[in-house]
Formats: sequence, C-alpha cells, structure tokens
Amino acid sequence: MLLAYILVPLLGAAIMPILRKIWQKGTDSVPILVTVYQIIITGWIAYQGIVLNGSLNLERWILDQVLALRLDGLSLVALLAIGLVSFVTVLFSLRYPLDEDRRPGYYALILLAVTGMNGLVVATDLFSMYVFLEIVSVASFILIAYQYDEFGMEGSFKYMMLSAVATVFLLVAVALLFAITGGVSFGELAQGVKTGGPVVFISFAFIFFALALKSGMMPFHGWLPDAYTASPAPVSILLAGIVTKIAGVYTMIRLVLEVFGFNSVFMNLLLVVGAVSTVLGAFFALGQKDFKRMLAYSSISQIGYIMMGLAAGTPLGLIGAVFHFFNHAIFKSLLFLNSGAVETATGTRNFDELGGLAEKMPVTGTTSVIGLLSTAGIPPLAGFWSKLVIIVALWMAGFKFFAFIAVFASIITLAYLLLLQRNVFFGKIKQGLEGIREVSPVVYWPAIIMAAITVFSGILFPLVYDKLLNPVNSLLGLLAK
Amino acid sequence: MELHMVLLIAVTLIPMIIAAFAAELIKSVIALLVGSVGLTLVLFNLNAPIAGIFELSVGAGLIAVLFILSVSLTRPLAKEESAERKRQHYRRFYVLPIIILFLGLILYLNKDFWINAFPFTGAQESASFGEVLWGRRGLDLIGQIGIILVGVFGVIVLFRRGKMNE
Amino acid sequence: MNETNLWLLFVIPAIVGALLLVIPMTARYLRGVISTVTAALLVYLAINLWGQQIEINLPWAGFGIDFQLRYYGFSQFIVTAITMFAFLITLYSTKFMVDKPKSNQFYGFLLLTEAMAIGAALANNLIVMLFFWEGLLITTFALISLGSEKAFQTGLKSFIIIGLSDLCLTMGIGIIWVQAKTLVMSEINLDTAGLNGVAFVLMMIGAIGKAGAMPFHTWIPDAAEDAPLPFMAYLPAALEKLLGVYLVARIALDFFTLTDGMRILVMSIGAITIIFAVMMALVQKDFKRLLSYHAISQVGYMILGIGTGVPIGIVGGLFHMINHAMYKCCLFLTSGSVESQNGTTDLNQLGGLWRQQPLTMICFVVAAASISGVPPFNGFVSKEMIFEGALEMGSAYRIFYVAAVLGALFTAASFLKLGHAAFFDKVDPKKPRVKDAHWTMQLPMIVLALTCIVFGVWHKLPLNGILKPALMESMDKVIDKGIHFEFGFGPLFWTTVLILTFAILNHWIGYKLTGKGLGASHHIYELPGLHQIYDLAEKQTFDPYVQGKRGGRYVVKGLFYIDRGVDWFYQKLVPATANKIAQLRQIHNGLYANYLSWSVGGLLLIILYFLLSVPK
Amino acid sequence: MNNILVIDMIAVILLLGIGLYTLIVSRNLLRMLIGFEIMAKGVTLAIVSAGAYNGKLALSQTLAVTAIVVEVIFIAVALAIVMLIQRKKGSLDVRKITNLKG
Repeated sequence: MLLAYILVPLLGAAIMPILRKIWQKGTDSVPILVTVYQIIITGWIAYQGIVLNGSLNLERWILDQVLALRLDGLSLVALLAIGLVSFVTVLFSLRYPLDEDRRPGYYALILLAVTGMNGLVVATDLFSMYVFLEIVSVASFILIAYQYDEFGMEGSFKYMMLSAVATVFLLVAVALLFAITGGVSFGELAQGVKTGGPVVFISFAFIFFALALKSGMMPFHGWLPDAYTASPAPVSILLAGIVTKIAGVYTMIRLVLEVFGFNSVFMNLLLVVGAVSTVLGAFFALGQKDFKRMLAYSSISQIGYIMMGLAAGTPLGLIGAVFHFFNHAIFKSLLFLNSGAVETATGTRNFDELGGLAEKMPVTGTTSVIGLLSTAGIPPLAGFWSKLVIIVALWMAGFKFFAFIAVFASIITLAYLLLLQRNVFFGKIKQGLEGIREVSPVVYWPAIIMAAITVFSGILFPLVYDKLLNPVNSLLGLLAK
Repeated sequence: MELHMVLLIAVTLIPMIIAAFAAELIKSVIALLVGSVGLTLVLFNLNAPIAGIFELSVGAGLIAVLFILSVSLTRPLAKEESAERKRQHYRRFYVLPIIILFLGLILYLNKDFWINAFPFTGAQESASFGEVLWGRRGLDLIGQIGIILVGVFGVIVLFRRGKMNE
Repeated sequence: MNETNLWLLFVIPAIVGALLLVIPMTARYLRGVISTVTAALLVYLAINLWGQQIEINLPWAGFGIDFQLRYYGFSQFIVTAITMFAFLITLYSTKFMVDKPKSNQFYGFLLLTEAMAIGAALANNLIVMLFFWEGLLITTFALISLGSEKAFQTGLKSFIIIGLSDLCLTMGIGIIWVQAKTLVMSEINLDTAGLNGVAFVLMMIGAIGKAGAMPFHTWIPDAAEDAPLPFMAYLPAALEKLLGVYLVARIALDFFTLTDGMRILVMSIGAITIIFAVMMALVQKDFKRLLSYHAISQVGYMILGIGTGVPIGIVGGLFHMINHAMYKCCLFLTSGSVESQNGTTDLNQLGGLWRQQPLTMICFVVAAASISGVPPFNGFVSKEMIFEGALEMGSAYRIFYVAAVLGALFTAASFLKLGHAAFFDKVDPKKPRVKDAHWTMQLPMIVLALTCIVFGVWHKLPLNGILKPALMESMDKVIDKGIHFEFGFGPLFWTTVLILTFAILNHWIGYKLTGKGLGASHHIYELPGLHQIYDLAEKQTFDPYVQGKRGGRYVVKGLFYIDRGVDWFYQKLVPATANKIAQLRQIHNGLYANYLSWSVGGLLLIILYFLLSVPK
Repeated sequence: MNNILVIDMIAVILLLGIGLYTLIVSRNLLRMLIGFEIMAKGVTLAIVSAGAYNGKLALSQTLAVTAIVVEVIFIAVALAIVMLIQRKKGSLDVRKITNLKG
C-alpha cells in the first residue's frame, strides 16, 4: 500500500505524453487527481491512526519487508505537507502562462518531483533515499530552467552544480559507512555508527555538508536565493514550499533520529550552523528589494529555526522542529503564492515599483498578511506555537543563549516582514498600478486554503499537538535502542 | 596488491589529472575517457565485474560521447582559442598536479592509522548480483525508472523549443 | 417574595431611567410624571420591605467576587431615605425642569442615579459596591453637564475629583482583599496596623471624596451655579452625604477597629471642614453657592461625630446626616423656587420676598432655624449629640468641641444674613411683584420642613425607630441601653442659646454698619487677618483641581517628547539598518566559484571541528 | 585486505580533490562538468572498494550500477542546460552568468 505513494505519481507522469494526444484536458486534471489522492490517503491514514489507537503512534505501522518501506509519524507529516504544497502548486500553474505545448512535460516533471519526495520519505535505507533525492533534484533543476530565460538558466546551473557536489560527498559517506556496517539500511548503519571511531565522524561531516547544502543552511546557502528568484512562480512555490525541506531538512531529521542519534558533538555543530543561518538569514532578508529574494532568505532563516529545534536534542525540540517544518511548508508556499499572484498581476517583484496593492488585490493582501504574521510567530497563528515550542525546548535543554538568539531572530523576522508588507501592500498605490485587478479565483483559492490551514492549525494547536505531533516522539523510542 | 597500486595510479589518477589540466577541451575529454577505462580495470581487479562493465559502457562510452557532442557543438563559436587564453588556463591549473601529489604522499605515508579504522564484523556474503538486485534492492529499480523518466522528460522539455526562435 | 422586591428596588429605576433616556417622548410633562410615579412606587416597595433581613448571593465573576446584596438595619435606613428624597426631587423637578434645555435626559439620569445609589447601599461585596459607586460617578458627571454650556467644565472637574477619590477607594479595596482575604463586607474586620492602616486611609479618602468634604469639595460650589438645581438638592445635599457617611460609618465601625491616632485624624478632618467651609459660606453673595458651602461644612459635623467613637457621638453623626439631608434639601428647594420666580439667586437683586412668596419664606425660616441649631428643631438635637460626644471624649479633645461650636456660630450668622437679604430686606419699588411657586414645587418643601420639625420635637421616635436597628449590628454592646437624650436644660442648652444671641448681635451690628442685610458679614470680611485668606481663596489657590491642571500641562509636554523618540526609532533607525545591511548583500556577487568555496570552506571547518573535539 | 581499502579510499579522496579544484577554478562550464565527472568516478570506486573490503560485493555492485545510472542522467541534463546557456549567452564563461546578485 505504501508503494502506492511512489507508483501513483510515477504512473501519472508516465502517461502524460499519451494523454496529450488522446485527451487534451486530462493533462490538467491528472496532476490534480494525483495530489488530491495523496492528501486524502494521508489524511485517512492519519484519521484512522488517530481514531483507532487513540493517538497516531505509528511505531512501525506499515512495514513492507520486501521493499523496506516504512511510514511513521514524521513521514506522515511530511507526506501531508508534500500533498498540500504540490496540490497548491498545480492549482496555481493551471492559469500560469506556461508555454502550452510543453505543459504536459511540465506536469510530468512536477509529478516526478512528487514521486521523488514520496520515495525519499518512505524509504528506510540511505541509498534509495539518495536515488529519490536525485530524482527530486534533477526534476527541480529542469523546472527552474523551464522558462528559457537567462535568470532561470543561471539559477538552475548554480543549484545543479552545488547539489552535485553535495550528492558526491553523500555517496562517499555512504560508501564509508557501508564499508564498516556491510549494509545501507538505517538499522545496519546505526549499528555501525555505534562502534564510533574516526570514520564515523568523517562520514557524518560529509553527510552534514551534503544535507546542509541541500537544505540551504548558512555557509552552504549560495544557490538558494538565485534558484528561488530565478524559477517561474509555480516552481518556486514547490521548491521553497517543500523540495528543499524534504531533500535537506527531512533527511537530516531522519538520519539524526535513526542513524547518528543525539550525540553532543553533532548536536552542537547543528545548533551553531542553525543559529548562524537563522540570524544571518534574517539580516540578509532585511536588506532585500525583491519580493521573492526576501522570501528566499526568510526560508534560510526559518530552516535554521527547524535545525535548532532538532539540535535541542529533547522530544519537545523534535516536536517543535517537526511542527515548524509543517508550518513553514504551509506559510512559505502561501507567501510564494502571493508573490506569484503579485507578479502575474503587476509584472514586477521589485519593492520600489510596488505599493498599495491591498485595495486592488484584497484576497492576496489579506492572505499574505496571515502568512507574514505566521512566519513572524504572532500568537493566534500556527507559526507562533512552533517557534514557542522550539524556544522553550532550547531553553529547557540548557541552550539558553541560543534561545535568546532564536527570539532575537524572530524579532528581525517581524521587522523585515512588516517592511515587505508596507512596501508591497500598504501605503499609496504607485501610479502605474491603478489598472491592476485581483488575480483569477483559481489562483487565489490556493492562497485561501493555505491561509485557512495556518489559522486553524494555529487555533486548534492543542488538538494538533497531542494527536499529530505526540506520536512523533514515539520515534525517540527508536533512539533508545 | 602492487598490480592494483600500479593500475590505480598510472591508469586512473594520472589521466584524471591530465583531464583537468589539459587546455583544450577535446584533450581533457579523451583523458577522461582513458581514466574511466583505467577505473574499469581497477574494478575488475577488485573482482567486481558487473560494476566494471557498467562503468566501461556507460561511464566511458555514453558520457564521453555526450561530452564530445557538446564540445563540438560549442567549438565553432569559441574560435578565438588564442595562445593567450591557453597560457591563462595553465597559469591557473599548474598548481593542481603539485597539490594532488603532495596530498597523495601525506595520505599514503600515514595510511597505517587508517588501517584499523574500518572494524567490520559482518559476515561474508556470496549472493549473486542478480539475487541482490532483484531480491533486496527492488526499490532502487523503481528509483532508476523514475530517474530515467526525469531524464527523458527533461530533455524533451528543454529542447522541445528546438527552433529557439529568439 | 421579598427577594424579588429587593431586586425590583434597584432594577426598576435602572430600566425606567434607561428607557427615559432612549425613548423619544414629546409631551411636556410625560417624563416628569413617569419618573415621579416610579419614585413613588419605589417608596412603597422600600416601606413594605422595612424590618426584614434579606440576603442575595449569586456567583458572578469567580475569585471571591460574587453578586452579594444584603438588606439589614443599616442599609434599610439608607435605602428608605434615598427613595424618599428621590420621590420628593422628581416631584419638584416635574415643574422646575420642564422648560429647561436637555431636560428629557435629566429624568433618565436621575432615576439611574437612584438605582446606583440603592445598589451601592445594598451591596455586601466590595466589588459590587465599587461597581455601583462608579455608576454614580458617571451619572453625576452626566447630570452636571446637562445644566448649561459651561457646565461641561464643572462636570469634568467633578468627574476627575471624584474619579481620583474612587481610585483610592479601589486601591483600598484591593489591599483589603489581600489582607482580609475576603470581599464580603459583613465579614471584614481588620486592625489598622501597617498595610491595613494604608487601606483605612485610602478607603476614607474614597468615602470623604464622595461625601464632598475637604479637600474634595471644590467642585460642589461650581456645580451649584452650573448644574441644574434639582441635581444640587438631590446629590450634594442628600444622596452623596448619605452614601459617603454610610461608607465612613461602615469603615470606622465595621471594617476597622480604630486606634486613637486614627480617631484624631478623622475628627481633625471633620473640624477643618466645618471651620473652613463655613467661613467661605459667610462671605458668599449667591444664594446657591452659600448653601453648597454649608453642605460641605455640615459633612464636617457628621465626620466629627462618627470620628469621636463615643456611641452618643456616632449616633449623633448619623442622625445629623439624615437631618442635614432634610433641611439642606429643603433649603435648596426654596432657593429653587426663588430662582424660578425671580430668575436669579444673586442676593443683591433679591429682597422683600416674604410678602410675595410667603410659603417659601416659612419653609426657608424653618429649615434655616434647624440648620443653625435653634432648639426645638432636628438640627439642634443632632448637633447637641455631637457636642456631647466631643465633650465625652475628654478634656484633651476639647479643641474639637470648640471648632464645632464656632461652626454653629458662623452657620447661624450666615443664615441670618441670607434670610434677611433674601426675604426681609427693603425691596426697591420698581421690581415687579412675584407670586409664589407652583404647588408641585411647594409640596416637597412643606413636607421637608414638617419632617424637620417632627424629627426635632419627637426626636425619640427616629432615634429608636430608625437609628437603633441601623446601628444594631455595628455597635451592639452599646445600643441595647437605648439611645437616651434628655431634652434637659443642661449646660449644653445654655451654650447654644448663648451662641444664638451672639449671632443675632453680630448680625445687628453688621446691619447697622452697612444698612443692608447683605452687609451683615461685611465687617468680618474686613478683619485684617481674614482679608488676605479670602482673596487667596477667590483666586482658587486652594483648589487642587486648578493646580493639578496647571501641573498637567508640563506632564503632557514631557510625554510628547517621549512619543517623538519612539517615532524616530521607527521612521529613521529601522530603515537605516536595513540600508546598511543592503551593503552586506554585495558579497553575493553571483559567482558560482564563491558559493562553492564558501561551502567547501564550511566543510573544512566542520572536519577541523571534529578533529579537535574528538580526542584521538 | 583492508590496506587495499585504504589505498582505494586515498585514491577516492584524491579524485575528489581534483574534481573540487577544477569546479572552483575552471572558467568554462564544460570543464566544470568534467570536474564533476571525475568526482563521480571517485564515488563509484569508493562504493565498489567498500564492497570488496567487507565481502558484500554483490550489494556494492548493485549500488555502484544505480549510482552510475543516476550520474549519467545528471550529466545528460547538465549538458542540456549548459547547451541552453551557451545558446542564450553565446559563451560558456562562468563569469558571464552572474546577474543574479544581492
């Protein structure tokens, strides 16, 4: 049954060229069906898991021996996020001016990216994770360069060459660990890591380098702003919303939990790099003039937050990290949706040319306010809860200084987001922009969905907490072994 | 053991250095080709025949062809292959062989430290390549199908606009 | 059945008041009639509730704050008095207020005030009392500002002054809540050591602020001119004294057991209020301002009485409270009828009204006699009891007795002047003849005058009938011996006679010197020492409110600069840092080699970190 | 037996070094791809030599094969994109593609 997560999008992509000939409209509806299918299935599993056995303690609920797949609390949250963000991306790209006869190819690549992500989430051994990681990465390189424009090419090339280096080092590390443990699945790797010794440290250094680069953490983040700004609007939603997080952050969480465990040397490293990314990301974002580029740096900062949550090393920290992972996927894709809407309506993303769009584009305006406030961590919204949990976890884990850093960074986050809101949506409308109208419903409906999710998961946080997130720390049981 | 060393250094490392070092792209591609053939020999020496064959056919063959294709496509434009540019290239790359030699010597000298760094306790396994591939690595197959599809769609999407009207 | 009655007691006026405010009624007398009928109904309710012990206890806001009402001896006395006065005032104002501007709102607020006052009197939980107390604050402000255009300033002044005293009351309640750990008024009794002392002082400030004693009195004289007259007769004269002194009594008797030090403090406030206010009253030229100053000085008597702590003094203070309410209200009503007939209350223009408005003159004489303490009237009885209380305190406290006597002297002198100037002075012939006020205005005056006489002559009836149950709970050990006050010809009687003769003498001298009734107090005004004080008082140097306003201006200027500072931070500082950071962006020059070298550099750092942190 | 592994690992590290150096220093996009290709060769060597060391040769060969397939696809796509850049910008010089700044 878990295989369906991989096969359905794969088949969806495979039949695209055939569909183009026999049922032209089908090319639009298939991706929607696939993504909706994923949301429903994941929702149903979560519902069943919750209702049946109290809370979702999917220890190792579904284990497919042959293909070594596995679904548990963490991957369920990831799958839900993948489903939602890809659904929203497809909805947004229905109206987006893509070159018509290449549209089936475009949808195929998006579905392949979804396949890659799903595979990566359910895989239980590092090598097949690498393979699916490559599927997602290559698909996203192509999607970035989809528009044939100079920026797209440049952004894609930089992202490609940097992640190539990352995968090389990842594979070398896999080889080293394989040499010691004789196997590549998490269980065997964990055994190998327990023996300790310099080789384990070197392989963790390589893996940390690869995953930090893939998730865009500070010193390794060079590609991220260029890739996000250069890519076409719907692709940037997918990319910023979920690809980077699954490729980088999810893998890191999975490896830390299953293979390397919370040993203090790794955790301190993760904490420092996380803190650096959070603060510098926020500072860089403060000075930006381009809507998407500011959001890109804000992503770096938020991913730094998730890493700090993980690095706290306590179950609470993990819960905070996973919840912020989910929240960030939601409100970051919401913000990129808004930037896409602004771009389609006004044709530009530069703050100096934008201003006072709120009354002309009410829906985009309000949803972007919700997104911004959630990112900055304003109480009723979901972002607040996850940041709060992370800060509390850091504080309780004894990293008081880093807790202050986290609070300081979120203040700067609020500053640059308000700056953004003021430049783009409030204030008086710029002369050239009187004529613009709100984007079409198909475009702003996804924004409303995402905003609703942020608001409700914020308000219903207690319910979300003990039903969806508590099982996540059942993973820590794994660690105890 | 010595054969392995000879093969390793003479046939793979040195061509790779030349591949990086060579000024003209064609020379570096050919050097790369030689290097990958050398690698195949090393793999055979490690009695991993299937990997060697694969490396030979795909690594050496397909990739070399692709490179030559792309170099030839771009060559007519970059006519001003002036001596000055070549000199500039060497100025940048002359330091590479020195570093690699130096690094290789250091690593080789204190290799004993690393000897016991790889404690392996697992049992030997004599399963054949087929059993392992089909039996335990089924997921990789699906992964490969996926990646191939991505490659296919990628090329289609990137080159459909072949006419490149602008 | 009684509980519903109790609820109705303050719910009816509230609802009717609200309706009167909201529903537009055009007929001239309709509002007046409706409010009078409601007031009458309330009097009936209060009477048939008499003598019962009812308690209501509803959970309200948790944390010990429940909606608790308690109808027992003391509140029974206050509530009945409130309903009586409310009825008389509404009857009076049906005619008086009918043509005045904004009169439609007047009746609404009047009934709301009554509801709030009854609520405050019945409350058994401090927070509930505070809730109604604040209600009164608002209705007072509203009623005053109905008077005239300028009245808004006075309204504001009263709002701020009473507001401040209410603030102290709230703080006091807070401290009591902490110290006594309960808010139920009937269960609170604390000593006045340390923090409780502070609470006592704060609560006293709140009570005195409401009662209108020094230094919270300055709004009353201004209100006398600007506010509508029935308001003056209703609130400053009757209601505020009732509630204020009720709270003073509850504080002094129930909440705290006073030490001598506190007693002296209370009595000194009373004495100062008496002397200062009556001196000011002496020199007033306006009928209503003179009465308002007397209202303030009489409060001094009540506080002095309760402050003595001697049973006779306390009973005297409370008895004086109800007596004062009667004759002060009657005096204000007489000034009202004079004003409605002659259009002015300035004593210079009035004169010789005894022939034109005989009935008003008779009521005025009765009320003036009782306030001055002329023997058969109620004023004399309660003042005698307060004098006796002050004497009984012992020789050390003689000073308070002297102050009370002086007060009585000047009160008598000023009322002689007032009566002479207003009613008996020679009238200038060209002034048109004036006929007496409408019967609806005269009836309340006559009723009040009669009660003054009744309470004076048959004083045993009110003492044992009303006051005995009222104070039963607070001072049980003393009361059961019965409050006996012999109308003997003892030394106190003769001192009063002496005071009166001296006052008449002084009036005669003044009349002879200036030839006019109004000039009777002129010679006192000219006395060297007093002259400067009076001039200062005229310039309102002693008025805390005016001084506060001047001080306020500097505070506002200071806040303005602080605000500018915050603005600077947001307008200038944040964008500046943003630009500075913009330069920081230059390191992102787009070159792939840079990005890769950062990453590789990062990797090397990590490996270095591992090598260092993992001991070989 | 394990000193072969060590030697191979040294060779792998050297190959990585060569690859990284070319990536950082080279001006021509194609040369960068060649650099990446060198590193990929190193990876294959690493996987197979690890397998040879601990006797799990069959498993290591499957991993190596999959790695090679993935790497080929990557190179194909990379070359396609480089071709497009060359067509769009007219040159393969890395310093030309730096207009995504800030």
